[in-house]
Amino acid sequence: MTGLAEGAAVVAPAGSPAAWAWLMAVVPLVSAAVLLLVGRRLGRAAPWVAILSAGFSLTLAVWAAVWLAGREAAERTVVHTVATWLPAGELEVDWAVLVDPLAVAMSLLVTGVGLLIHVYSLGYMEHDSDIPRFFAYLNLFLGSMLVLVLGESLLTLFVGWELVGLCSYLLIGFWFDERPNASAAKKAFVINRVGDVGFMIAMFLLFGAIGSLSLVEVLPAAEGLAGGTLVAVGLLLLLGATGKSAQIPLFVWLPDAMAGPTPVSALIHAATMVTAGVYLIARMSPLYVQIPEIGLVVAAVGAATALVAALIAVAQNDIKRVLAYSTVSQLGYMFMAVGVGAYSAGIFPLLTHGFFKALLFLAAGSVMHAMADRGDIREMGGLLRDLPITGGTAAIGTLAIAGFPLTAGFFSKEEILAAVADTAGGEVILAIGLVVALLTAFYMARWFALVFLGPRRFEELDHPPHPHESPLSMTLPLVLLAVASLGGGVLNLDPETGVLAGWLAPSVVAFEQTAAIIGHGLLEAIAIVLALVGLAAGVLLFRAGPREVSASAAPAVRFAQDAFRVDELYRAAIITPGHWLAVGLTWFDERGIDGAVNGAGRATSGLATAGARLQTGFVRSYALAVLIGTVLLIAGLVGVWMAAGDGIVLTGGW
Amino acid sequence: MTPVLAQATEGGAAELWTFIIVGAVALGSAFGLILMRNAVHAALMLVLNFLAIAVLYAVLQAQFLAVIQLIVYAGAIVVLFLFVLMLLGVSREDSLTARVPGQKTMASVLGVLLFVSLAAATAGPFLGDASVCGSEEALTGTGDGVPCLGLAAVNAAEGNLRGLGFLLFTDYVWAFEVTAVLLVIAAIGAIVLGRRQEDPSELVEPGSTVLPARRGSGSAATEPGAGPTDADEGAATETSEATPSEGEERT
Amino acid sequence: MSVPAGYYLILAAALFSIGAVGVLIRRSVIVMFMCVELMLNSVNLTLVTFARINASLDGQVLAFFVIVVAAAEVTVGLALIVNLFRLRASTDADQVGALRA
Amino acid sequence: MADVPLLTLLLAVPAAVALLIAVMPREAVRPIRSVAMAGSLVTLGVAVAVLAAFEVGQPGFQLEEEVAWIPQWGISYRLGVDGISLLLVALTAFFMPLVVLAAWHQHERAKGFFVALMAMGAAMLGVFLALDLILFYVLFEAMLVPMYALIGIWGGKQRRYAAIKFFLYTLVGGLLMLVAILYLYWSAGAQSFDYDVLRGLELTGTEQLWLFLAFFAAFGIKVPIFPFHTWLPDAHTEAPTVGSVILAAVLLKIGGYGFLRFSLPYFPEATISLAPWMLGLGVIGVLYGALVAMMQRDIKRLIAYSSVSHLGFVVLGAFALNQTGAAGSVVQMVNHGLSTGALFLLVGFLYDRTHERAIAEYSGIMRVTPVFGGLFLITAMSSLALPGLNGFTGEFPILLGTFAAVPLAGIAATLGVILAAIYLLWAYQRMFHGPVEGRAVGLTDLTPREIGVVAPIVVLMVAIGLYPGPLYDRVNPTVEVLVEEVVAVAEGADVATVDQTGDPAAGSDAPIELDAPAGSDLDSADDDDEDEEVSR
Repeated sequence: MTGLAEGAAVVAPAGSPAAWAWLMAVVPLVSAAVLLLVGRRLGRAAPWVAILSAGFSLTLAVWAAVWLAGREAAERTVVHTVATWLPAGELEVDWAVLVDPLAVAMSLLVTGVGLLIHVYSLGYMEHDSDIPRFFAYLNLFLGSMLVLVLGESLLTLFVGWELVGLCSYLLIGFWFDERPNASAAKKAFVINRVGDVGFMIAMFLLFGAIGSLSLVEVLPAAEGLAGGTLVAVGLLLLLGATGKSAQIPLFVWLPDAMAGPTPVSALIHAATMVTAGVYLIARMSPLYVQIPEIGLVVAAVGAATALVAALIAVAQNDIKRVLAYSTVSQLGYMFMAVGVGAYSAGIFPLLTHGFFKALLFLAAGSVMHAMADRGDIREMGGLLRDLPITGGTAAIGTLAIAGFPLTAGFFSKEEILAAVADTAGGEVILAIGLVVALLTAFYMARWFALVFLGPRRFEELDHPPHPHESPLSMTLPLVLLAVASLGGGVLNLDPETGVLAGWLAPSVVAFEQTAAIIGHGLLEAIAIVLALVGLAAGVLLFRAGPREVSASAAPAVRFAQDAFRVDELYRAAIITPGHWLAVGLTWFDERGIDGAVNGAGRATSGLATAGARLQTGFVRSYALAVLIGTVLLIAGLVGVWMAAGDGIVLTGGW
Repeated sequence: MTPVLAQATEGGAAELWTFIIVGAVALGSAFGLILMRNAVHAALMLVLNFLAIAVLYAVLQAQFLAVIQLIVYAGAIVVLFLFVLMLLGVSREDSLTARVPGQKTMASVLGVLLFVSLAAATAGPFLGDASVCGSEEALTGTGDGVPCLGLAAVNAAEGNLRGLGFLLFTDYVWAFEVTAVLLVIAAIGAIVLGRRQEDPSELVEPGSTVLPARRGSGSAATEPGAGPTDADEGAATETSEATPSEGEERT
Repeated sequence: MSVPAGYYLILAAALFSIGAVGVLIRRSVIVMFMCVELMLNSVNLTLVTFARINASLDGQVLAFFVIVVAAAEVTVGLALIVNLFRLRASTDADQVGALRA
Repeated sequence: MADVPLLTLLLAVPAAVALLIAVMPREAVRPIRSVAMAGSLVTLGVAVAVLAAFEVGQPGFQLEEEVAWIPQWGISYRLGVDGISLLLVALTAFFMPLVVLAAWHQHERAKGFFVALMAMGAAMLGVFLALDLILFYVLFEAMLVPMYALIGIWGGKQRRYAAIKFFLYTLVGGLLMLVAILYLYWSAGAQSFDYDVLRGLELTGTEQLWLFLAFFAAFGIKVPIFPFHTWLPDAHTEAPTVGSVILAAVLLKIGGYGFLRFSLPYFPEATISLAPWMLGLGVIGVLYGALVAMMQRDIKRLIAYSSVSHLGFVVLGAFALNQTGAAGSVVQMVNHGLSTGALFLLVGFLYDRTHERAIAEYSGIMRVTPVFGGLFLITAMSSLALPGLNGFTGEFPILLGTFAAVPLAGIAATLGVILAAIYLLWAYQRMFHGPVEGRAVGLTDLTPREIGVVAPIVVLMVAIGLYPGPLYDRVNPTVEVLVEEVVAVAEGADVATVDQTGDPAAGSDAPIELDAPAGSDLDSADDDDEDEEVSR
């Protein structure tokens, strides 16, 4: 079992990086605030404030990693409480930091890729009018992601969870002048919120059962939970994860998120934020390991998403949307891994994917930068000659993502497939995994071929851009990421004995083999063959430019291009009925309740006017009324006397 | 006291007959009053009614009241009515059509109802033989009904007038004084209401026969109240005499 | 055979009712006013009858006061009617509808 | 410092200032508003003194003051503050200077305006401090007059309709409550309207039910709870900016406060039997308010309906009958006051510039006025309970408590969080994003004064969001005692009349005999004056 599961959390010794770890998150947050408040006055220095704070976080992360590595495996789960946060009645939640191998690995990825993208943004956002605001949001994101990753209790994790949602809202809608960007941002936030509701309800259940939300208490108590709660929490956390990591059913926001600047897509929608879902499930491994059937559900969701996204990616024509669907697909892979219980095998691709997907996005950014922000790959082609570095690094990225042997992608994908193959009931998922491997290689090769190879189609455009290589500040990160994509495999050559597996042991539950659907060697061979076939097909087919779609295939391609019309489905199934419900309620509110209230008002005034009509103004009708009164009175008196039986004694004793 | 009156009060057949005749006259004149189209005729009917009641007073041994009735009511009040009638010249036919539908039928039904209940309320116990004032059943208390002793004895002692006077100035002296004051106030009231704004243009040289045309009031003096003048023409001529309301609250 | 006091009371009641009806029916204010006088008289008659029944002059004193008050009332009433006439140039009770709601 | 009658001072200062302004000449606008500002700042100072003097761990009433007001009927002028009312008093005092600053350029009948404002402050503070039911009722109704004036005189086009609707709605509720109070008074037999005396009554189940419903009428309308909410949007759209801010920030809290102060402790059995219904109404309020808010074309109506939704959460927290929920609802009342108060202030500034409230008329404001856009975004985020800002610190415990009480209600209410995001961001997007068009063209950004009004609120929002500890430390003890008491009834234990005033040993507990000078003109005078001169 892992350190946390046995409750072996150690209080951080004073002065140790773990004790300062919370600064890792706070410094970027503070610098974001500073940039937002006085950014404009800082002028050119603004980006550097952001870069410095990102650098500071990276150094602190590295220091923590080194420090943690120095400790024995058992004592690598270190907790440091900064302050009490929410002492609401029975709920006790503190601002506390959990520094353990998983958290440190994630923070390294976040700060590392983050810093590179900060540097990249220097060049990319050069002529943008609102630089301080952009870098403030980037820093805000960095801080929030670190809060998420380092959070000691589920609630602090949730704080980071929603704050990154806010940052993605702000960054997707960064160029809010165009309406589509703004609505894409809103769509992202709302759909993330749907996922967050699942997360919150899971927290309620856990708090109800365990009485605390701090991971140090929740994870050890995971075994004791009742079956029903476990299943419910498992599914709800899955719902939360699908929201954040763009899995079925909540993946529709990621493709639209491409409306944001490319560095944002690279950092948030490829490397870091979208992996939060995988991190959450990995973090809750002690819980998921109790419910293997729910694990299979997670894996199934991952496989389905991977397949669907891969199919859609094949038909996309925008340089960034292909990558977006590719991200969704690769995340599906990671869900498959953590689903079947291979948590370290899930985190490994998380890191490698972070490298090569960020690389691909930055390359795409560099291409768009050169092509005056045009994104349609059908109008590109032959850019290798004009953008050698970008082209080269993009090639490495493509090979890595396709799982070309010895690249980082190869190792991570192979481990996932191996883990799935060793899980009972994983046959279908394995098959899908292999198909997706082929598709991935194919659409990435297509992407590469259309952009960098073949005839230079952009020259026939009315005023053709003349592409030139991006400045060093953009190409340097590309090169670094390319190196990481190639060398990344070193991190975890073998699922059991790899460096990463060992490193993550205290944080996540180890993988138990429950079946052997296919031998690892054979599996590896098949994977390599599929990768090569996919790559070759992609390059050969699209080297000469985009291919005409045959009449019979046209509807299928159109369906794929429209992303299986999932958006329209949601609009019809949820948005329109919701709209009409709201309209109905508003009508009910204005006519119904208000109607009743005003009705009461009108009724009283109606009564009043009716009463007033009695005042005819004729003196004689008043006299008549008086007369009626007198007659009734006297008749009454007479009646009373009669009843009294003593007749009318007027004269007698009164 | 005239012998006829004295004789009538002794009871016996004479009283019955006088009651029947005078009662009929009173009722007839009352109906006349409410049914006559012409207001002046109605006033005359009223006079007749007052006379009949005066006789009844006499029969009921209230001789002083009978005289007062004649002087005050028949003499002064009705004359005043006639005077006003003539002054305002409203002796034209007063159409009986009431504005409020069903007013007449409703009124008469109510009148009957009122009559029945009043009669039952007041006259109930006094219909028996003993109630014949001065009759021996009353004195011996044998007949049914409430005995009516009659005022013979009382009047006999000092006479009706002296008895009344005596009472007036002992038990009811305060009431008497108050009524005196009341009369004075009434007189002043009538003068004030009757006052007209002394408008210089209206000063009439003594002896000229032409009445100055009242400013804006459509010289009411000559204009016969031809038929029911519609309300707005009348209302429009808000004559200056209407006492201007002092410092009316600005709304 | 003489008249029991009750007959006078019935007569008075009749006169009173006729007066009341008169007030309701007639549209001319003056006639209404006369009917009121008639009603007052019928009340006087009742008072006098009871004075006789109870063999005390109090009834008559009261009737006397009623007459005095009636006189005062007539003076003021008629003055009002004259004023009314100046305002509306008519004595029709229905013209005076200012109180209409 | 201990013997200074802080609570009476807290009440007397704004009332005295209102009186002072009332006698100042009408055209002296500048001195009037500076007196008003000085008065509100002094009140804030006194409030800070109260906060300082408040012992944190104590559940019972503190800083009590009691003076016999009408001894024949057992009515006394008794003030006290405990965990529940402390924060709301602080919130009111906090808002008064801001509101005065926001109304700095109020020239149209400025004198009446500031008199109403100050009187409003005094009445609101009084309501939260009153520990005598009649004093509570008098101040509960006294608040109506200045608010009615604020909406009726300085309001928008349909102000008369909105003012009357607001007035009648609250008045009817108040009268039903009065009936209940009188019933309590007679059934008490102790001839006293004192809070503790009437609290320890042995009431039968049906009695409690009817009395609860009577109190519910008054507080339900004030919250406002679902069917009785239609006065709020009209009152908000027609009220002047400052009126809306006070209405949203403080006035609506009296409903929630009333439930916790009166309904729960006085009628435990009825509370327990009606709790599911109240949770249902709360959930409806949350979802209904949010759904209808989406459809509003006028930004102020949208925020008004968002208030209905947020205060639905407060009701949920109060009737979840567990400590987390109740503590959450008290803090949520403060949070809602801050976020919605700020929203109305910002919308008010926009309205001052364009006199236009329709959302569709604006586009791209963020580009033209970034500061305004930024502040609005932060406030909107706080309003939709983004963690890290104050909204979340109130809403999460409430949802937790509600889920613990009735899981289904908890889940349904959590959906409200999504709807909140939808209607707020949708409105934000339509007004602030997109190309610069419509009324957004030529907008001037916030002036330093305006920023000065909203800045303290935003700072407080972030502070409470990151560190709500101090708030909860003060609320938890009182709420713990309250919930234990109500729950104890549920488990059949008889109503142990918990000695509310804490053990007598704790120093300053004996009610401080006010050394009132002859005729105690200070406090009783200002109570009556402030009612009477306001209505002039």
